[in-house]
Amino acid sequence: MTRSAVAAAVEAVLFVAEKPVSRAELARTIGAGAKAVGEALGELEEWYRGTGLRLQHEGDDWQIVTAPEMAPHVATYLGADRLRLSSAALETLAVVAYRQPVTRAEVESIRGVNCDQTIYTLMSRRLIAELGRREAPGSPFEYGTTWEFLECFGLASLDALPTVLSPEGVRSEDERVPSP
Amino acid sequence: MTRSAVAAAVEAVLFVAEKPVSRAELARTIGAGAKAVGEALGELEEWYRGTGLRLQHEGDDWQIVTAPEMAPHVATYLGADRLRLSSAALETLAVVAYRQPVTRAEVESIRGVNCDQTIYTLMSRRLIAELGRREAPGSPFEYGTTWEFLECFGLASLDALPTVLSPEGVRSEDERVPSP
Amino acid sequence: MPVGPRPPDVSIVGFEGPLDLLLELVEEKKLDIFTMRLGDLADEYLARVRRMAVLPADEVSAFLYIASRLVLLKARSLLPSLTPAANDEELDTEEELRLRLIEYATTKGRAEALGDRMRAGERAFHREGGTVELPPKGGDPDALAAAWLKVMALTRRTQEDVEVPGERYSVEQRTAEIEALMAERPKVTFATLLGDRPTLGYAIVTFIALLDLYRRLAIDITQDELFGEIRIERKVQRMEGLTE
Repeated sequence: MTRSAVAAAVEAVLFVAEKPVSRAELARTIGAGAKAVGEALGELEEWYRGTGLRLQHEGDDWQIVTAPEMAPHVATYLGADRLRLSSAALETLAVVAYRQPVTRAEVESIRGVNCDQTIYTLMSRRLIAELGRREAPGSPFEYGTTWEFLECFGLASLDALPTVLSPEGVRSEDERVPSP
Repeated sequence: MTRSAVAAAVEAVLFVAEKPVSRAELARTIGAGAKAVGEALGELEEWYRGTGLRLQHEGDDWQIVTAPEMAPHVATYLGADRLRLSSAALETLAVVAYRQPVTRAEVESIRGVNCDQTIYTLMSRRLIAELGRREAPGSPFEYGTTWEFLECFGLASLDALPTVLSPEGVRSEDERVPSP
Repeated sequence: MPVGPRPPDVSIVGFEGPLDLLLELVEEKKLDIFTMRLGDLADEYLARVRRMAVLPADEVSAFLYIASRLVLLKARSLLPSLTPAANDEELDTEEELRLRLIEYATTKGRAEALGDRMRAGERAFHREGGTVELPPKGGDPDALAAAWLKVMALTRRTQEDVEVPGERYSVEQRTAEIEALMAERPKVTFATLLGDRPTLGYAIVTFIALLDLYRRLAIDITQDELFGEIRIERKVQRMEGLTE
């Protein structure tokens, strides 16, 4: 019932790391191959099922976090505040989360309203961030969600975003948006 | 093979705690009896066998640490020539460094988010310290950077902090941030 | 009195925007979003927009834009010969508006799903560390400076958004402007000083500036009746004395 030696080493390193660690850095640190590390991460993910911990990742950066179901206990201990967002801010966040990387003009085209205020609100809460400039006329900023977003919404990764059915019952992922 | 709900809650709280937590505080936090918590701790101890983590206690104060066998990997990771701070902790450190002496409320007003956790981290790393109490309502603590901070960042003195231009090109020293 | 800045993040009379209002109408009438004729909603949509007289002009225009498209669609269904100009085809078809509406409906569903998660409060927490007692080393001053710059940029933006957007007038500056104006025109009305579409902040600053000039005996203020025109008259000698 023991985890593999690689999984144990990965767990120890992720435990002391105070920020997400890439698979490449994990491999370098513990002197294992990237493939073995990948398997170890899968193993850890499996082992954390039903415990107080879970593995969170964005792209190839990994971190151990507390399981979302434990949030009330952890929040009590830390005295953490509840996140509150207006429905306008949630709409903008939804566009950014599901459509990233996305420009302000694209968000506004989808929502049909000016989004300056909600974008600033989300940025000051560190839920979204400027990713860089798009190579397009005017070089607009592209926005995407952050690590804090995953944490605040208890998502193990962007793949865990709730799947929402469009009005017809078509999976929304199949919809194409008209370009703004 | 899942751990009990109490064990999972205890694990999550101990995971985020930055200092040992007493059994009584654990019980209070998760709303369970001291006996159930005691059993959960035994359960956790059992589960960590063969993993990268250990349960450690001194008297009745409990803490999750990395397993001693993993020390070489942990040392490799931590020994790499870099200060590892989360971006949240780095932001809080920047506010304290450039605005000291500063109260917790001021840091939170500037960052726009709760900073309890990061202030605690920075204090336990001895990068910042309480300087004394401000003569103001509530007599809040004022924080500033430490000797260790200067050493860690290779700064001869606080005057050697990089000059930061605000977005408009005004020296940051001239900026005034509104009091909370 | 003109409308001041709208408080941030407040939805307008229950709607997040023009598409939200349209979606609301579709749902109220239990119409099939995929097959209904959007032009049929033109009258109702306009009626709702008419009731929104309190909105700032720039926001009304977004509603009016959708309303005008609905009216156009309705007109086309009544007069099939009224075909769109070839180059407008891509922008102005019913299908394009329908796709936007469906996309918006999907976005709203996603926002609700995220909102449910937020309200459930089931979030994760990371460790900030603390058990490791190694003395830290290798801090990068540039990274620290970059973090400070980021915090300042975010703080600035948040404050700007909460404060009055656009022009910001100081009483001093406004007083000087009024003095300059009155050096040329001995009599003006308060309405003239306010201009066409003053913001609340501008009106208040102008009013305080006038009180200040009055206190300094530079001007006379008269008003014949309650809510009547406020007339401002220069006091010649004083004014010259002040502008030296």
